[in-house]
Amino acid sequence: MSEQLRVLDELEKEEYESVPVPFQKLGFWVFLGGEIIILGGIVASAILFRLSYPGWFKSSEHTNVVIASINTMVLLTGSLTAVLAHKFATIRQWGKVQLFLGLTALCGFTFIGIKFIEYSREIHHGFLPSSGIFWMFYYGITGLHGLHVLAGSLIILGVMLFLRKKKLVEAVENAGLYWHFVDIVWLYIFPLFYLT
Amino acid sequence: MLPQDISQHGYLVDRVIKLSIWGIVVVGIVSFFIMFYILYKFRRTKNPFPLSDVPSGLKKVIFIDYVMIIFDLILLFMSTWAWFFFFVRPVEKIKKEVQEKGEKFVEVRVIGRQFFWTVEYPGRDGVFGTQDDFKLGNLLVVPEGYNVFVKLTSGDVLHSFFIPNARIKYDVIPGRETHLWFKPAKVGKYEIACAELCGAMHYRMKGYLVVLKEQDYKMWLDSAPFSEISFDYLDDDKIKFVKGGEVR
Amino acid sequence: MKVGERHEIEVRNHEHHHPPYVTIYFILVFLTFASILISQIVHRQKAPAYVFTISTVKALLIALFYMHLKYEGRWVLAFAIIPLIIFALVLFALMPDVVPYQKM
Amino acid sequence: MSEAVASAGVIHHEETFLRKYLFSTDHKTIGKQYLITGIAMAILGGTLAILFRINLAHPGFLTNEQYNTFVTYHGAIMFFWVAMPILLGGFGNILIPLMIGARDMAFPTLNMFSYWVFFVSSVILIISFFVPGGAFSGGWTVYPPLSADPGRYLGANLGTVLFLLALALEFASMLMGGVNFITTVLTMRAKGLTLMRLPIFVWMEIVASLLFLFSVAPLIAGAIMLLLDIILGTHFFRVEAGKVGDPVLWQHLFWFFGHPEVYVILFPALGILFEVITTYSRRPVFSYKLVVYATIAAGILSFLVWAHHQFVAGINPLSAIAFSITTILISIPFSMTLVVMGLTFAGGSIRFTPAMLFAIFAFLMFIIGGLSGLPLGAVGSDIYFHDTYFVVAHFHYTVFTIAVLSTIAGIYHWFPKMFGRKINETFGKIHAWLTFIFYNGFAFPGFFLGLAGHPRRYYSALEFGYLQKYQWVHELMTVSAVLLLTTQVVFLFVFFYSIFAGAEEKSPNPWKSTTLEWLAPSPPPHLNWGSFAPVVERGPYEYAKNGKDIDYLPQGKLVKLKQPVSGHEH
Repeated sequence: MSEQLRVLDELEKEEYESVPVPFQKLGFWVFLGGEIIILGGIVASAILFRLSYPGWFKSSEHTNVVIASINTMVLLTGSLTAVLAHKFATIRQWGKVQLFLGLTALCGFTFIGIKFIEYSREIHHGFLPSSGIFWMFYYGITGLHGLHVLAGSLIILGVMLFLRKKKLVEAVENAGLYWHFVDIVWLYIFPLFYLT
Repeated sequence: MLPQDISQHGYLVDRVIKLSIWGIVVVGIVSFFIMFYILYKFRRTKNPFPLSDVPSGLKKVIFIDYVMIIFDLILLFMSTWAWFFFFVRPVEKIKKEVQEKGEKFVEVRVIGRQFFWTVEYPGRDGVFGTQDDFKLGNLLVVPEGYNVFVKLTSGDVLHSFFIPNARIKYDVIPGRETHLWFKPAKVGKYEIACAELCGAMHYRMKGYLVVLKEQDYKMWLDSAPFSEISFDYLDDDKIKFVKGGEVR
Repeated sequence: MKVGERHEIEVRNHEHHHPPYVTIYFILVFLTFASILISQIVHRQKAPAYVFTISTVKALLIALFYMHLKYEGRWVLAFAIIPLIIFALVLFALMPDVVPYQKM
Repeated sequence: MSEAVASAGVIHHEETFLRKYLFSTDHKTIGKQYLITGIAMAILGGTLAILFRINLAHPGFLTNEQYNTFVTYHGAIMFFWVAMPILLGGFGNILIPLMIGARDMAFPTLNMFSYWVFFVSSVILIISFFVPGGAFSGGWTVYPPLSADPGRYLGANLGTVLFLLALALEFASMLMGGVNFITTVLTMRAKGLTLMRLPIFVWMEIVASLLFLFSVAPLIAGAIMLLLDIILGTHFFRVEAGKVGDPVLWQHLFWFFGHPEVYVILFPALGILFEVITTYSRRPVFSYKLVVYATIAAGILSFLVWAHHQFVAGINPLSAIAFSITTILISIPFSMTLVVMGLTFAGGSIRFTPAMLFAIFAFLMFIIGGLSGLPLGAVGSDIYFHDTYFVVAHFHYTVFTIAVLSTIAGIYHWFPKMFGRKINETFGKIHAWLTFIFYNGFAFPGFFLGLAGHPRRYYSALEFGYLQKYQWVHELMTVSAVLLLTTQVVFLFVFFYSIFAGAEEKSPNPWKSTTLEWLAPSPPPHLNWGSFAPVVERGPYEYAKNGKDIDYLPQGKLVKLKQPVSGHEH
């Protein structure tokens, strides 16, 4: 030990061995990996039941394609604004970043609002979670997805608000990543419950 | 240790059990002895300084892996054989083979409910859906030497239909129909257990398997309504019957 | 090299290839309408195949360009792909056990 | 050396008690919090076990609802609230940053958050025990329909919901921990610490975290569906007139998680054993590469074996054969790991310290546990052994070894590093021997009960004629179990006594071990390395270089930093 102290040479500052990814991004992708399977698991169950349940078509005709299409558009637009926000973050135009983040969050809340209208219509028509295979998966999955949208919007809102203090490109990017992930999930929910 | 094997094909399972148990006992004892040898030989007091290399004799210990692999392969082969025999062949196929061989068979339905088994018999004509069908609670009476096909369904939760003496067990699942097939080869009265946690009285969910000589079985079928039954080869004197299967 | 510095470099790399986000957006919109249209026209037995293929294309567009997976190294890709493998594993391993028993 | 670091100005930002001990973001404090909480839950789980074991010896001691509840909670607690928090949360948090030469986790706040989520989950679990309607009593595997309609089948609706909620929160906290571990090890290793120079313990923690991350998600999905079943009356897993769900789907989702879960706690335990054994037998690991590759292979295989818990549960018989094959296959990497572990003793000069004794016993018990898995993995014999006491004995030989023997070995080994004090050696040796004897006394007879066809989770063996003659075995097991728990309680007293009043440990490296954590002063200060930074020069296990016991080469050395470090920086 002591002779080690004697041979000590000096370092300018501390450095780490690391894989070539910023740790925030890596950590977030690890988390996303888990998220993918959480939603994947319930979607897989839906697919399994759908393959064996001929009545799926009939039930899925009761869902409203128009509203759902509008919602798809809303989510896609949110994705665009989110990614633009990240673009402007990389070139340090924080004003625009905040603007686009705000738009994204707005899209999120619009989506949830529309979703509520949709739910109320279906419940009014007497389709409850407990009224059939299709409906329990419909409410289970879209509900879970809705929660994710809510979470994503709140994250983006938070990033937008706290951006003023510390300007973090990673934060903007990660929030965007989450949003895109939720968007991709919807891209599969939409045909599963509305189109086919 | 194993309870007496009363089914014609139980030996298939027993063979796998014995092979695996003896195999792991031997491998375990060998590796324990090697370990004790190592621990004793290289203890601090005797061997104050570590060697810079492992004695080549000990390096051969890796052969345990090959032993494991070979043992695994044999085990796999035999166990898959047994499994194939009992469960892989669809029950209709087995039934056809049995008929071709000219063997006799009976069919029963077993419905598991908290916390009792209801056994449905097709009656004398051997077909379900006729009015001579009847139900008994917790009691499965079968003739000796017949092939017994059991249809398992559940009325509420998961159960598991387990006849230790026949070396068979299968889960009883609501919404599905599972099958068992065995061939009792020894008269007597044996126990049926539930091997899947099904609630508070799980440990009391007990049925009886009664294997009768063929003519006794016929006589018993004719002697409806069944009040009770007694044959000298059944260990306890009398077995009471309850119709409708609502016994607790 | 410190994470922060590495990030600066990343940023510079990013500026080089910012894909045409808006164009991609319009492609996505178009595909969405296409899938809706197909689902209305094509026979309902065949429709799912087309529609889900289109969804996959859209998903790929978003993942590759909006989520920058096109530009990521293997460490990030691993955490994006392994879950999909597991999803497929669950799906196909459960098919023989779950599907045949749903008697409606 | 320790004085050197202590004197070299660590930036002491004055912390309030709350900040320092309760809501600390210091990985060591969080690790200790996990450790203590886990130990507290272990006492609870052990007490439950003793209670229902007494009932098995003398039926009527509990009501049968109580019995089922205790069995359920014993299983769940020991898996999720003892083994995981201690091995991942506790040892992982304390050791990973020290072993890789980082100053803290990558996301310290997330780390603190994960502990508090875990704490809340344990509180909810304990609350769920006392709610009206009773606690959940459907077995720790939560099989529906028993759990999907608990109000009807168990009369414990609220209890079940809370139980599931607690589980979900526990998973969430462990997920946060896992994200932290993976990110930290991948991005914050000390200079020169390549992946193939990581201590095996770190490797094991990483593989375990990855397994958990990827396996738990389907179960979370399943848990959501199950909660919907209970609350909204859907029928994902329930079967009633006109409502056809699928109970087997849950079993798949559960065991897809459940089997990797076993390895999630097994791997860190093996890692601890490797650290302990190399240190006290003064030998390098017989084949570092083989262990790492075997671990990864086992990790991958562990995603392909889950259905061996359901051979007779109505799954497709052909896929049952496939799963049987993979199950037997997975015994090969583990047999390799164990052989390597055994050969690590060979040629050393073995010091039988308490940690080493526990490690040796754990190693021997792993052999029994692993081998006894074969009859269960072989589908033919599993027809008979499924859900019998053979299973119980098997997983007690593995899981008890993991959660108790290996853990205590780790505690004895790293106690000086964690608290800067010693535990009495003589006591430790007695503790090890008593634990070993009583443990086998209560676990081994299970194999015979299993051979006799004794089903699991039976309130009493006296109901069945063919089991009555084995009642004495139950009594033997109960006596040993009681003695076992008593031993551990005594140990806990000594443990807490030594934390506060044990003999001071002066040297930072009392066991002359090589890995990085022994370069830090014990207990390490906030930010671990003061104004130094560790630089790694060689692999982790450089013992017995030229046949002299004293000279071992530490994995790295401490290098003075020109710029003093303050706060978490990356």
